[in-house]
Parts: sequence; C-alpha cells; structure tokens
Amino acid sequence: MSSGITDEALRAEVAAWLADNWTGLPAHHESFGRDPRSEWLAKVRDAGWATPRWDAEWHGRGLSNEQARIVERAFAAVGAPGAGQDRSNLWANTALAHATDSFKRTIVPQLLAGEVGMCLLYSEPGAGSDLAAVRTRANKVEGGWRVTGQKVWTSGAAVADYGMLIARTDWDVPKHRGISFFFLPMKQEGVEVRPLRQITDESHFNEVFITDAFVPEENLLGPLNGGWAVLQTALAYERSVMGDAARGPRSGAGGPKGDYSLLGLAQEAGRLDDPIVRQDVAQVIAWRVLNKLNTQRAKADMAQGTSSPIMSLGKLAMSRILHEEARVRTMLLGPESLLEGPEHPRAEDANFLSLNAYFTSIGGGTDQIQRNIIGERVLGLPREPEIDRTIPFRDVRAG
Amino acid sequence: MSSGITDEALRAEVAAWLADNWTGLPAHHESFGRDPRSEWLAKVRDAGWATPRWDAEWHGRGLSNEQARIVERAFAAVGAPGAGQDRSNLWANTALAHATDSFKRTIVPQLLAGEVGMCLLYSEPGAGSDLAAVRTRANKVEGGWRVTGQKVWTSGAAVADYGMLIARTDWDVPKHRGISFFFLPMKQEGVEVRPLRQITDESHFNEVFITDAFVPEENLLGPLNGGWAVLQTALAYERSVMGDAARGPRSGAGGPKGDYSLLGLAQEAGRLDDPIVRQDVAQVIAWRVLNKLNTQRAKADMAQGTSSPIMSLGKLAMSRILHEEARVRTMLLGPESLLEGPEHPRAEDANFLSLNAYFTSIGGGTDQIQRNIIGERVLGLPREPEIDRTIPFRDVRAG
Amino acid sequence: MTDTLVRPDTAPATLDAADRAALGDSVRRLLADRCTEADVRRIMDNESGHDAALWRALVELGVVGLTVPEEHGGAGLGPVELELVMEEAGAALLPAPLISTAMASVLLDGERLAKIADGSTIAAVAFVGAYDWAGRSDVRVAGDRLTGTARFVPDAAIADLIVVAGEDGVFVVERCDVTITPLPVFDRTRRMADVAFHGPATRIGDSSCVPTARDIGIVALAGEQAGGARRMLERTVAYATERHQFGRAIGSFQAIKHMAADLLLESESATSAARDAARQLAEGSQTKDAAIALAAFACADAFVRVAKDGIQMHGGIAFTWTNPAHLYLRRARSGAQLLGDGNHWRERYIQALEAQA
Amino acid sequence: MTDTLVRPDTAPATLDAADRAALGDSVRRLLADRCTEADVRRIMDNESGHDAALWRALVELGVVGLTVPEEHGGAGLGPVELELVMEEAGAALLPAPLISTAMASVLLDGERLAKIADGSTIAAVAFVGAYDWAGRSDVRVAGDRLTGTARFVPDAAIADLIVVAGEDGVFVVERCDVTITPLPVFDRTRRMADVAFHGPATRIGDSSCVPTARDIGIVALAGEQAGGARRMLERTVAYATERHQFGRAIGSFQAIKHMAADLLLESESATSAARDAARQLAEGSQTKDAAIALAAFACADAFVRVAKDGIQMHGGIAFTWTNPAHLYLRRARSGAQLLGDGNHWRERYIQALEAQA
Repeated sequence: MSSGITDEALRAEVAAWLADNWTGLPAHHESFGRDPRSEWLAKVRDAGWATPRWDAEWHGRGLSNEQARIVERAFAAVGAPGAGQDRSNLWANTALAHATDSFKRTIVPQLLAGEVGMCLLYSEPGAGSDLAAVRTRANKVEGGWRVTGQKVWTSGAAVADYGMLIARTDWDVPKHRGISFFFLPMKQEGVEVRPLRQITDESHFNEVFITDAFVPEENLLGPLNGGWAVLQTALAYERSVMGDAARGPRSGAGGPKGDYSLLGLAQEAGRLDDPIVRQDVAQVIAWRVLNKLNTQRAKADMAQGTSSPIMSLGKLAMSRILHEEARVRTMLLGPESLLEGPEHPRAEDANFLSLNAYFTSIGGGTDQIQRNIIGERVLGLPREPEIDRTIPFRDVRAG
Repeated sequence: MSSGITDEALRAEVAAWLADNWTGLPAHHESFGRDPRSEWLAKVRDAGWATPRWDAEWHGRGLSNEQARIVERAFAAVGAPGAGQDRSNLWANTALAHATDSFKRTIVPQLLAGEVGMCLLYSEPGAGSDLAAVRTRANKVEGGWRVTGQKVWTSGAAVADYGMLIARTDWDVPKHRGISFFFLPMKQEGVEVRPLRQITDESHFNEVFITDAFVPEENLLGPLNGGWAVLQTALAYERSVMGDAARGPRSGAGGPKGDYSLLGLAQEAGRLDDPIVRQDVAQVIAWRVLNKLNTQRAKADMAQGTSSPIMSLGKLAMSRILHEEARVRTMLLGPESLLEGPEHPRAEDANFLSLNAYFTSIGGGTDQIQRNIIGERVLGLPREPEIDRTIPFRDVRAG
Repeated sequence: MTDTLVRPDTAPATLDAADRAALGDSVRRLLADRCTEADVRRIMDNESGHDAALWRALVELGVVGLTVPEEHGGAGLGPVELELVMEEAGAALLPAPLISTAMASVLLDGERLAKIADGSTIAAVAFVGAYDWAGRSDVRVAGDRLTGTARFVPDAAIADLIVVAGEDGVFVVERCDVTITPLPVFDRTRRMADVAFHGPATRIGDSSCVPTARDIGIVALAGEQAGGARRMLERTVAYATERHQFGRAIGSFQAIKHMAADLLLESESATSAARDAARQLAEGSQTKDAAIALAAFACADAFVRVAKDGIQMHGGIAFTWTNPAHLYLRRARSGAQLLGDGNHWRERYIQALEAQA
Repeated sequence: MTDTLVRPDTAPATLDAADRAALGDSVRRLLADRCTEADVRRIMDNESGHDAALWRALVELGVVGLTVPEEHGGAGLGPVELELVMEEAGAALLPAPLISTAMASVLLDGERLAKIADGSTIAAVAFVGAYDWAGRSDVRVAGDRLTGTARFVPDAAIADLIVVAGEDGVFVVERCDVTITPLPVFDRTRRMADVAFHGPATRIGDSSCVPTARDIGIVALAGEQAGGARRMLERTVAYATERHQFGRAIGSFQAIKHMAADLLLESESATSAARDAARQLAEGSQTKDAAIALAAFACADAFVRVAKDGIQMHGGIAFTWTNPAHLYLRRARSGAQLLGDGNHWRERYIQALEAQA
C-alpha cells in the first residue's frame, strides 16, 4: 500500500511533530496496568504515529512498512515511546483482528493510549505446555457467559482492566475445537487475584481465581469455539519478541551489563588470568553475540520478504545463554556466590540468574516445546502422533 | 539348589583338575567362527566346569551360584577359559532355554565346546532400532521353512555354521506376534555373506542375503510366532555385558591404555601444563572411573540378590566417554590429529575413536533407545504410545 | 604419622551390611518424621537456621557422635557409615551442622569430643591458610594467638566452639572470644558466618589431622550430594509420572524420559563416587586422594545438574516458591562452593593421578 | 598501513544482493553438476586428491580469481563474496585448493596473481613463525634464504608455488626448489604436505599483509563450515523424515526432533558468524578481530557438532562407508585444526574483546 507521501516529506513531518510535542516523560513508570504515559500516547495515536501502517479508520496513515519504519526510527532517535504499535502492541493487534465491531471501536483506541490495563489468562495449573487442555469453563447465559476456573502465571492481573482469556465452551468435541477467546473484565466480583511467590522470592505473577464472573457477549473474540486460532495469532506476536526480551540480573550494582558484562565481572573478580575462566567467558559472550547476529539476520531476511527460520531460535538460544552465564558467574565468584541480598550484588546477580533463567527456559513454552516447534514448523519434521487430538475433551486424561 | 559338596572340597577338586589339565592355549586365536580352543573347551565341558550351575544332564554339577563362582574364580586365577558359560554363553543359554529337545541335545554340547560358529541375524536395513519390524520371511514348507530376506550388522557370518535368526511367519497379526526364532544353517546355497565397509574403513560386519534358504523344523526355537519373547531373553544376555565391552583404539602403539591413558597421552604430547587440558583430561578419566565404580556396585548388588538399576547405564555412560575422549585426544594432538595410518598411531587412535565411538552409541541399540529402556524399565516412566503395536504388520508404514 | 584413618589413634569400626542398612533405616525414619519439607521450611525461616530439638534427636540416635570414638561416648564408626547417614541427610535437606561436627570430631581431643557426642557442644571448623581453598580468609597465627577473619564458616553462628585448622596447627576458640557475623545466604538450609579473631585461642594439635578433617568433610558432603541428587530425581520421576499434558504423562515423552535417564547416570555415579571415597578413606587406601577428589567434584556436579534439570522437567510448578525443587538447587549450589569448587577438585584429582603414576 | 581490506591497495567491490544471489546460484549449479558425492569420492581416491578439470571449471566461472583484483584478471571481489562461495563449497565437500588460493591472492603480486586467476598456477600458503598457530614448523629465514620444514601445509602437494608467510615477511618458492612430502590424512578431501626448504626463495613483501591473509583464510574456512553444517543438517532432516521405525518417521520422535532443533541453532549461528566476519573484514571494522576469532571457533565447533550428532541421528546406516555422513565429519575435523583450534580462537577472541574494551 502506498500512501503517496515521499520519504523526505514524511521524515520532515514526523520530525516537526516531535519537535513540537515531545518534551520527555516522567522518570519512573510501572510497566503493568494502566499506563501513566497515557496522555502522551493518546497524542501519538491521534497524530497517526501509533499505527502508521493501519488505515485512518484505526488511527493510522496507511503507510508502507518501509515508511512506517521511518516514523519508528524518528521516535527512537529522541527516545519517545508509542510509535509503531501496529507491530508491537499485542492487545491492540489481537482486538483489531478478532474483536466484534462494537467492542473494537471502544477498546482499540484505549489500548493504543494505554488507557486500559491488560493481562493474559491462558495457563492453568493443569494446562501449561498443553494450553488446549484448559478446564476453565464459560457457560452461556443471557447477554454473555459466566466463567469459572483458575488461571496462573498472570502478570499484572492486580491492576488489569481486562484479561485475554481462553475458556472451554464445548466439552464434547476434541480439545482444540471447544475453546473460545474473550476479553474478560477483571474489575468484578468473582475475579480474585493472588500473588504467586516465585523461586526467586519475587512475585511478578499471579494466580487468578475466577468464580462465576461475567463476560458480555460483545467481548468474544473470533467465533464461538474458534478461540484456538485466535490464541495462535496472539502467541505468534509474543514469540517473535521473546528471544531478545529475557530479563537479566535484577541488581543495579552488579557490574556492567549487556553482552560483555561477564568480561567485566571476571576482571573485577580478579579471575581473568585463569585460562579456564577465559574459555568459559569467551564461550558465553560468543553465544550472546551469535544470538544477536542471528536476530539481525532474521530481521534483515524478513524485511526482504523472506520468511526466516532464525527468529524462533532466539528463545531457545537465550535459555542456554542464561543458564550457562549463571554457571560461569558462580564459578567466577567462588564462595562469594553463597551470599544474597542487596549488600552482595554480584552474588545476588549470579544466584538470581541461576533461578530466573527458568523464566526463559520454562516460561512462554518450555525449551522442550520450543524444540518441538522448531523441529516441526521450521525444519518440517513430522508431528508426534497426538493421542488426545481427536477425542472429546471430556474423555482426556488430565493431571 | 544345593549340591552337597562343601566349598573347601569344591575348591580342592577344581584346583586339582586344573593342575592336571591346564597347560595353556595357543597364543593367537580368532574370536569368531569355529573356536580353535575346542579341544580344551570340550574337556572343560565334560568335567562339568563349563556349566556348573546346570544339571548333570546338561554337563553341569547343579552348583549354587556362590559355588559356581568358586569354580569361575579358580579358572580366572590361572587364566583358563571356558568356565561359567551357564552365565556367559549367549548361544548355549538361548538353545537350552528354547530349542526343541532333539536339536538342543545336538547343539548345546557343540556350543559349549565352541565346535560350531555362530552369528546373529536380527537387524535388517528397515529394522534397526525397531527389530520387531523385520521383513525377512519364513514360509512353511515340508519339513521346515524357506527363508528370504536381508540381514545386516552381522559379525562372523562368513565363518558361522548357524545364525540366530528372527523372521516373519505371520503377516496378518501385529508386528510382535508374527515373528519366529530359528537357528538357520549358514553353510547352504541361498545364504550369501558380503562384508560391510564401516566408516572406520574396517569390515567387522556383514550383510547377509538370504534367498530361499532352508531351515529344518527342529531348528525352531520357542513356539511358532513366539519368537519375540525368545529374542528378548537373548538380548538381555547381550545387554548385561555391553557396558564394559566397548572397543578402544585399535593401534597397538598409541601410548598406555586403560582408564588413565589420556593422562599419558597429554604428558607425551607436552600438554599437561595447560590448565584447560588438565580439566578436560580429569573429567574424561573421572567418567571412566565412575563407570567402573558403577559396574562394581551393580555386580555387588546383584550378588546380594538385589536387582540393580546401574547395569543398564553402562553402555550409555561408555558412549559419552568414548565420544568425549575422542574430542580430548584430538585437542591434545592439535594438527597431528589430521593424520592417519600406522606411522601416526596417536592420530590414528584419535580419529578411529572419533568414528568407532558410534559402535557404542549406535550399535546394539542407539543411545536414544537405551534412554527409553532406562526411563521405562529402570525408572518406571510410562511407555510412549505405540501406533503400530496393535495393527497387522502388513499395514505398518515402513521405510 | 598417618592420615589414613578418621583419627590416627583410633581404628574406626565398620558395621556389617545388615547393621549398615539398619543405621540408614533409622536415620531415614527419624528424618521422615522430624525433617519433613514443612520442618525444613520452618527451620529455614528461623533466624538461626537451627532446630535444637531436632539436633537433640540426632544426638540421641547417635548420629552426631557417629565418628566420635566409643571411649568418648560416640559410636566409634567411620567414613563409610558417615557417608551413609549423609545420603539420608541430603535427601531430606536436613538443616543441621552434621558436616561441621564430623570434621571437628577429627580435630578435637578427649573432653571436647565427648561434648560433641553428647550434644552439649556444637563446633564449627574454619580452614585457614593453605587449607582455605579459595584464599578468602586472612587469619594470622602468632604463637597461640589468632587474629584476622575466617570467612564463610559453615554453622559458625550456632557454634559454641570454633575450631581453626591450618598448616600452623589446630586451635580452638570459645564463642565468647570471637566476633561472629552471620551472612545472608542463598541456601538457608546451610548457614555461614564470618568469624573475627581477637587473640585468645588454644592450640590443641599440629596440622597432621587437618587433611583428614577436610577429607571427612568431603566424604560427608559427597554423601549429602549423592542423597540429594537421588531424592530430587525420585521426586522428578514421580511428578513426570503423575503430571499429564497432551493426554499423556509427561514422563512418556522422550524429551523428559531421556533427561531422566541421563540424570540417573549422574545420580548413580555420585553415589558410587561418594561410597568409594568413604571406603578408601576408611581403609587408608593408597589411592584415596584421587578418590576423595573425584567424589568432591563428581557429587557436587551431579547434584547441581540433577537439581537444575529436575526443575526444567517439572516445568512451571517448580518455578514457584511453594514447590520444593528450588530448595534442592539451593542446597546443591551451596555444597558446590563449600570445600572447593569443581575446577579446584578436578585440578586436585589430576594432581593425585600424577602422584599415583 | 591498514589490514582492513583484502589488499591494502585495492578496495574490493561488493556485489548487490541480486548479483550476490546469482553468484551463489552459479556456484551451486556448477557443483551440483561437477562435484556430486560420486565425484567427491572419486577425487578422494585420487593420489593427488585434485581434479584438474573441475579446477578449470572453477577458474572459468571466476571463482578461483574471485578476490584477485580485476586489473590482474580476477573478479575483484571481497570477503563477503568469498564467504558466500565457500558456503557452497562446504556444502558440496568440494575438494579443491580454494582456501589456499584465496589466502595466496592476498600475499602475491602482479603477474603471479594473474596466474592464480587464470588457473595456470596453484599456490599453497605456509604460515610460519608467530603465524604458525600450533608451532609445528621450524622454518628459518636468513636474508632471502629459507631452511627448515613447514608442516601440515594444505594443498602443497599440488601447488606450483609455495608462499611462506610470517613475521619476517612473505616469500615465494618454486615447487622445484622444495621437497614436498604428502601426508596420509584422515580427511581425504583436504590434502596436506610437509614442505622442506633448502635455501632458494624470493622475498616479495613484508609481513603487513600476513594477518589479512590469515583472516581471509578464516573467513573462507568459516563459510565452508557453515555451508557444510547446513547441508549435513538438511541431509539428516531429510533422512529422519523418510526413515520409519515403530511405524513412524524417526523425525517424529522427540529424541531426534529435539537434536535437530539444537543443530539448527548451531548451523544458523555458524552462518551468522561467518557472514558477519566477512562483512567486518570487508568493511575494515574496528571490531573485526573479534568477529574473525568468533567465526573461527563458532563455525568449526558447529560443523563438528552437526556432523557428529547428524551421524548419531542417522543410526546404523551412517556407520557405513557408503553413506556420506562420515565425509562431513572428516571435513569438519580437518577444518577445526587448519588455522587454529577452538581453544586457540576462544583465547584470541577474549584478547580481542579486552583490546576493544
């Protein structure tokens, strides 16, 4: 699609707009829940920069991918957020693609401005790797559904206005065919959020207990019992950004960060004269750099319109990197790694990483599930025969 | 079963017998085909030492396991072979347990004396990990069966008198239920043996092409179509000795052998001052020693009548050891590892090992199959659903 | 002098197989009763990390005085039995100063030994000088006076007595004569403290027993690690059998099953290594230095790996604080730094092999 | 002086994407036609390991003179194109002295360069002194005379010209002035020889181009390894799709599928590393030393691992001589020792990172 504007004109326009409008943001903000940057984001939305590839109807400008990147680069150059959400905003993309007309008119603008907080209600205690095994039920009632069940691994549930929910609406068909996808209002009786204590002793996630909660008819996304396909497109958004996004050490004082931080730590710890240390540090840094090179190559391939097998490897690669980096950090510190707490930031980093690495190797699909996906979708290897794919969900063994 | 003889009396008797009879063996012998040690072995058999645990009817003395070990130790002490074949002789054990009465009267004594050469006709090009998928057919004819098919990975086929053969005798039942087990006479038209060139450029194995070969009725072991169970007992014998038996480097001049040979090689190569080398050498030697300790513990457990989970780990352990040792040997040698041939024995060892390690990690059940076995039979994890277990073999997809 | 026995002056008794099994059973029963997961979590949350009542029960069972000679009120047993007991301790994640007191039992003399065995004294051991593997302590000896700080001393905060062991000899210092700074530790089942010395100390011996004390510590720790690895694997296999995804127990998938098989190799190898080191130490074998070094890194590595991969095999449930899997990983990580890390002991292993050759 | 370009005095052209793709296609087509598995096996069994007709075809396609400046009859291209061509060479296990001639192209001058490009001369490069990574050669320079032996020189037995490169400068020696001893090699697609010098030699330059020659060699080798790894993985995946056991394609089992996924990561990472090193070398990037070192070990390790695990995934069929899997492992093993092994380049990598910091 061509918008008719030249690159130069576009560049000038966005620069001028930013010069007129961008004055920076409050220093601190919380990344979950209602976005305190809403005022700015609303401005970006209304100017058409939030979703430059979309039509004007959806606050966009119908720009080509190349021109949209001009906009994104201009925002990035001054550090202003909010541009290019037509590629990055999971919630808005999902709603635009699948929500009912009336619902998306309301919700999409709000999502683009960060005016509503969102969370994911996918996983359950009995449905982790196997999301299609969800047992949360949505029963049809007048004007909507009543939902009952338990969800886990939900970030930001406590401050969310809506949860993207998968729930079972038909128990008498095979598991993938009886699931529906909803925007569940979170601020209601019947939705109870309890923080989940992680092995890192943090609580970034919640359990959500849903008891007879109401979701109105217009909040159904996609067809009734067609939620599995909606979920797949939503998951695809997530996966495509996961490789880069693994969280590092939490301490602010744990030495230099980034790909080469191990080198600094080894130096600090006085261990860089040990040839064994040098080999191990070199290998971990190498993996980090290789992962970055892979990602760059994937992006370049995609920009040229070729599909890239490399993107899906990022999360798996990062999982190895994080676990191995935890090992090497521990080795570098020796007995100091026995410690924890803010007074021992280097030990804190090593220990935190040794546990938090599972956030990447388990969360968002375990390494084992990732290898299945890479083997099947990228390399084209045949799927494993699935014994529960064709039988009514009622009859599937769970536990 | 108690034989009524005291340990002391038994010890004295076997010592006296050995003193009277054992004068050593010819220096060189070939381990496949007719055993040139037959004369000695026949003597051992006739004296009851070959199979001390068996009844006199089968050349034994009805000794307890403990007393039989007295006999074995006495033979081992002077280096005389042939004792305790009631535990070690795959062929004789299989025949005694499953052969027809008439056949075993003939064959068991011959097997104990090494008077007939044997080979295994199990694997086929299309049935490797999945032995139950054999497609060699045995069709019933007057007085026996006519066999047609192709077998691979057969050692000693060229000099064998019989092959222990599994062949399909019923195609209309699920795969495990249509297999029969035979002693196939090898010296006949219709049995053609071709050496198989391995990646090591050796030919220890053969392909055997069987075309309308005859096997007499009495050479059937176990019930018709009951060959799978016979095979299982035969395989159990093999597996129990595999962990120790992996072959090492072939060169005679490649430095000291055994668990600590890497240390000698590192020293010879002048690399033992490199801390990285020291770590890698230590780790490989450690794995070798641990495997030996595991095996000792397993044997001690079994002697006490407890079943040991450790025995089945030996082959898997050895596979890692051999591949890793090949890597470390290569690292120690540097560019010298590019060479081959008898003038470069250290390089020859490293390169040979890098290829021959697959003899252990693929041969006799791949590491992957081995992990299945350990997971299911030792740890008790549930079997994988098998899609071809219940359908007629005719309908199973092969390739 | 010889360092081949637990104490140069006393030959440790060795139980026969039946008595050894009975010892293991009695410890296992006690811990099943008194050291449940809930108990471990309760003790972890104590300020001291110690449960005096549980310790008392261990004293009464004879476990605390296991390697104390009978003449001093102990059971007079050796490394083989200690290793066996520690397998149970590791399996249960027992938070108690058993390794410290076992090491101290090698170093202490008559009356002090009796007080270890009867539970009236808890002793912590600080290895200094050449025996401080990571070189973090700076304890100086001048005559009979000690100054400086010993770092990362296990169980020091609950100890009545600090035993200082180095190439300059063995010293005891009363709790009241040192400054003890408890450290915030990642594995709260194994507490550590820094111990600052201000002069007063009593020399009780030369350095001849110090290597044996460290060897006893390694054997005890190796047993703990082997036991911990085995229990963590059992838990993981049990979970993989009961947890269903895709309509199947997850343990029926090769991804999980094959990891379990590899972990069995690790865990069984650790058990073999720990028991062999114990046996060789008890027998004063010529090759015991290699056996000790092998156990030191093989058992530490195995426990870390089984705990690590075990968490992965569990999936999300093991990412929660309430699941005990991470407690095993914490314990594995702390043991791996206690008396020397893997690289340290691999290097010592190859030195021992060179010395043997 | 700068060593940022292929030759200090010539800026390499860089093709646009379409031309680059066309170059890759033309090489792939030539090799699919003239360097089939049967051809590789035939050339392996040659005494020389060389096929003059195939070499002639590569000359005619412009591949041999790829990095020779246009003024000397070459294509005047750079590391990026060389790497691309070498990916195809590695995939096909091409037995031909492309790496040697590419390195020589950096070191040689006018007329000798023209003879490389037109195929009338094959040159082998012997790195000596500080550039002999494993220190096996003992070549001594006295004025313009060379004595001693260069060891493990690739392609020397078929070379018309030996180029000697070290810190004392660059020399050429005619074949007739040296004694060449072909070596029995494990990877018969890459022949080696020892070269003994008896004095006569011509100095053609100082040492300033030597690092670039080695860097070009690494980029070419890395490309070969990335291409080899990719093809070996493709072959393995194809076999795992077609081979059935237990009524299923073996690639449907997680044991095989998950190994394949891990190998894809290795193989894609190798491709990224090789291409990045080529780009940075072509651009004279400030961080090119790190990029070259990274490619050197990452590509070598990846090819070895993909070949190794690929054989395992095949099972018994790959244990036979007639299956080509082992040819990939042999090639991977020889490349991993050619210009420095993994440990060597990991150490150089960290040196480069230290220098950058």
